Amino acid sequence: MKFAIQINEGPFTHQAADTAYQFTKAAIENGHDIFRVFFYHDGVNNGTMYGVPPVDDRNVQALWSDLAEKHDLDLVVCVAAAQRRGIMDEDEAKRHGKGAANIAPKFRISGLGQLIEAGIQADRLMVFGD
Amino acid sequence: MKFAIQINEGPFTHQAADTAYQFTKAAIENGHDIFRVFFYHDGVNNGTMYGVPPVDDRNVQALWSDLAEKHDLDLVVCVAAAQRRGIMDEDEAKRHGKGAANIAPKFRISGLGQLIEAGIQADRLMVFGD
Amino acid sequence: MSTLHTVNKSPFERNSLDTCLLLIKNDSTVLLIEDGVSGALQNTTASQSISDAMQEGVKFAVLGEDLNARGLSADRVIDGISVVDYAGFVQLAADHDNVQSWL
Amino acid sequence: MSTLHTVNKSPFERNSLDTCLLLIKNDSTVLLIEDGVSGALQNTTASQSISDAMQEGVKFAVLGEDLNARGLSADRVIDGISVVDYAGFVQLAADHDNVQSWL
Amino acid sequence: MSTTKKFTYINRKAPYGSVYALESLEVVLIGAAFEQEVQLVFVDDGVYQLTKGQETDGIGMKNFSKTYAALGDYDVNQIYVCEQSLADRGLTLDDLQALTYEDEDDDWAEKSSMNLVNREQLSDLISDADVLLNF
Amino acid sequence: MSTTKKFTYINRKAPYGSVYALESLEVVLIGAAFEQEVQLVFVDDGVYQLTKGQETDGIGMKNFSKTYAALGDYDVNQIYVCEQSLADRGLTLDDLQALTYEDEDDDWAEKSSMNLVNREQLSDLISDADVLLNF
Repeated sequence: MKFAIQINEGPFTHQAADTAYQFTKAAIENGHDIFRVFFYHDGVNNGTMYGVPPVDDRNVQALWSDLAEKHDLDLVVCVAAAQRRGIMDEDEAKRHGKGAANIAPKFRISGLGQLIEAGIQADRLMVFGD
Repeated sequence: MKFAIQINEGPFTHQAADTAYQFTKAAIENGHDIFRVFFYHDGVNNGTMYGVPPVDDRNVQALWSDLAEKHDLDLVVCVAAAQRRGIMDEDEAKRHGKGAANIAPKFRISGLGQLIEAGIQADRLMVFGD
Repeated sequence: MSTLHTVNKSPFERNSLDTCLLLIKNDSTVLLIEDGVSGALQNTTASQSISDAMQEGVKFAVLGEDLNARGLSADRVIDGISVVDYAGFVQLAADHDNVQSWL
Repeated sequence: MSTLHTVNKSPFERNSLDTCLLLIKNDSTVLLIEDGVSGALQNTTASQSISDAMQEGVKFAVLGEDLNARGLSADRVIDGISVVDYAGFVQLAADHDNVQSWL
Repeated sequence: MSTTKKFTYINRKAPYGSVYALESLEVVLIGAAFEQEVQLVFVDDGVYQLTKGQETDGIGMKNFSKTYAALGDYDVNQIYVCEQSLADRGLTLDDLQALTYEDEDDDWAEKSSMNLVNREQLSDLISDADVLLNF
Repeated sequence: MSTTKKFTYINRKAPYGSVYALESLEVVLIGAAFEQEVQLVFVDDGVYQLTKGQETDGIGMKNFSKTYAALGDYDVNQIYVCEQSLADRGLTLDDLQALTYEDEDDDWAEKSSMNLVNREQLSDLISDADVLLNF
């Protein structure tokens, strides 16, 4: 079965990003496909590579990058939400004259159409948020 | 009267950061002092200089920087919360091998002791969050 | 000592206002802000508990800017609740001895 | 069509579970996750509404990982609520026709 | 499987206190280009999204309430409002914007997009959706 | 004004579902160095913070529940738990960690930090605080 995942909350403050990660991992382990993971609202904050959590805590952002690396997941952060919150790739950073990209490996920035497309293409859309 | 302000939420998703800003501005306009504004939890995301909101919307982060510039406010982001969420000054960025600082002008990174001290020194602590 | 209690959540969605009214002292004030302003309106399922608390001596205020944002005009507000602006919010915080935010 | 309803908020704090149970169809399933797992426990102010919905034919499940995190052992869960793991969560989502998240 | 699905937006939060109302509307507008069936449900505090006379200057936030009136032009004309949620909040349909659309199958006659729904109808809307978007 | 104030932490959220419980504890521990009077109130879902037997391996998050037992060593021994909140949730004090401290004024005798409080006592705790920290 093909799942699409929407994540509305950033790492650490709310459990939503953790639950979404655990669900996605379990879906893959049980033979399902992940069509796309779409990060919306504060969820775009999962896409920063600048996070440095304490060593005895999980690194939510890195967990996503690793999972995507291993299973070739499509991690999309909403462009409008990302701009508001300061998540940038090379192009965006250059275009807005900011210091450097801070988007984490395997994440890409795109529009809300990617969420609609995920809804159309996937068998189930799962929304995780607060 | 001396106010201390604590902000638990980032810009845009919850109104807390906006309300805290409006309260702080009104307090200053009415002759009160702001001992310190302490950004905790997702509140540290108010301290990014990478945010680029649409032109017809407010830029919450820049509003804080501007207010601090004008009235010499002490804007402190909690170091542990900031590290988790990828808010860095020059030192932190260098130390953790990240691309560049992304902390906004007039914000500084410090520890939770700054919140306790604010509670001790201020006449009132105002907490804004979700 | 008297306390300013702020409630920023809708009474229809969260238990913040309920707990606030359960634990409040009669000489204190509740200020409704953000999504909490809907609690200030007449003829809702929350109105009675506010009227009851008023009878006990609790004072109520609501942030006008947040009412306006949600299209809720001041003439729908329960009699006896005062509508304040951000400056009034600051003044309320200064006039009470401490502030409890029911987040 | 049958729907999987997920509730991630405490029934003591939010109205999510109430609204969910008001609008749910009898052949559907409610999965309690995150802070919502407290709704699955016996002898709480929320227990009766879940028992009533069960009588109507609504099925209930609770995420064991979230119960364990909060120190709430499975033997305190209301009879008839099944404890599932993340794989069970995935299976529930696959077994129903759509998913409604009461955020 | 047909590529036309029923997208049902469940709006349960008040506007401005959180960004969800605005962002839900953004998805609806973008989604209109995909020519799916679209239904908007306003329940619980979501009914506040449609109130008339929103004025946001005081809180310094963008007033997006006028955008709802444009939904009809995007062929989004299935708006469902929970009657119980309105009643609990002391509101009636008169307090909400009267959203309309022009019916192309009826000589572009202007018709109401607003539907007051009860508990059972809301149940059906959730049950019949292909994709539920929760805000 | 004395520089010793009464810091009262109002904990109303369950652990792990959000970060507030953990972050409240962090402030309390840091705050201990400032030698203020400290009171911890657990009310509403906050009472879940103190449950015994928390096991977080399954959710992949750090288990911080053992840290509460160290509060006594930091001279944080005024712990107030709302009895109504416990009852509403089908819990009793037996379900919570039995936090203790060693009383230096009583030959380091081990004493309980836990106080079950009713509505009126909670009211007083809020009213008497110099600084209320809300989590």
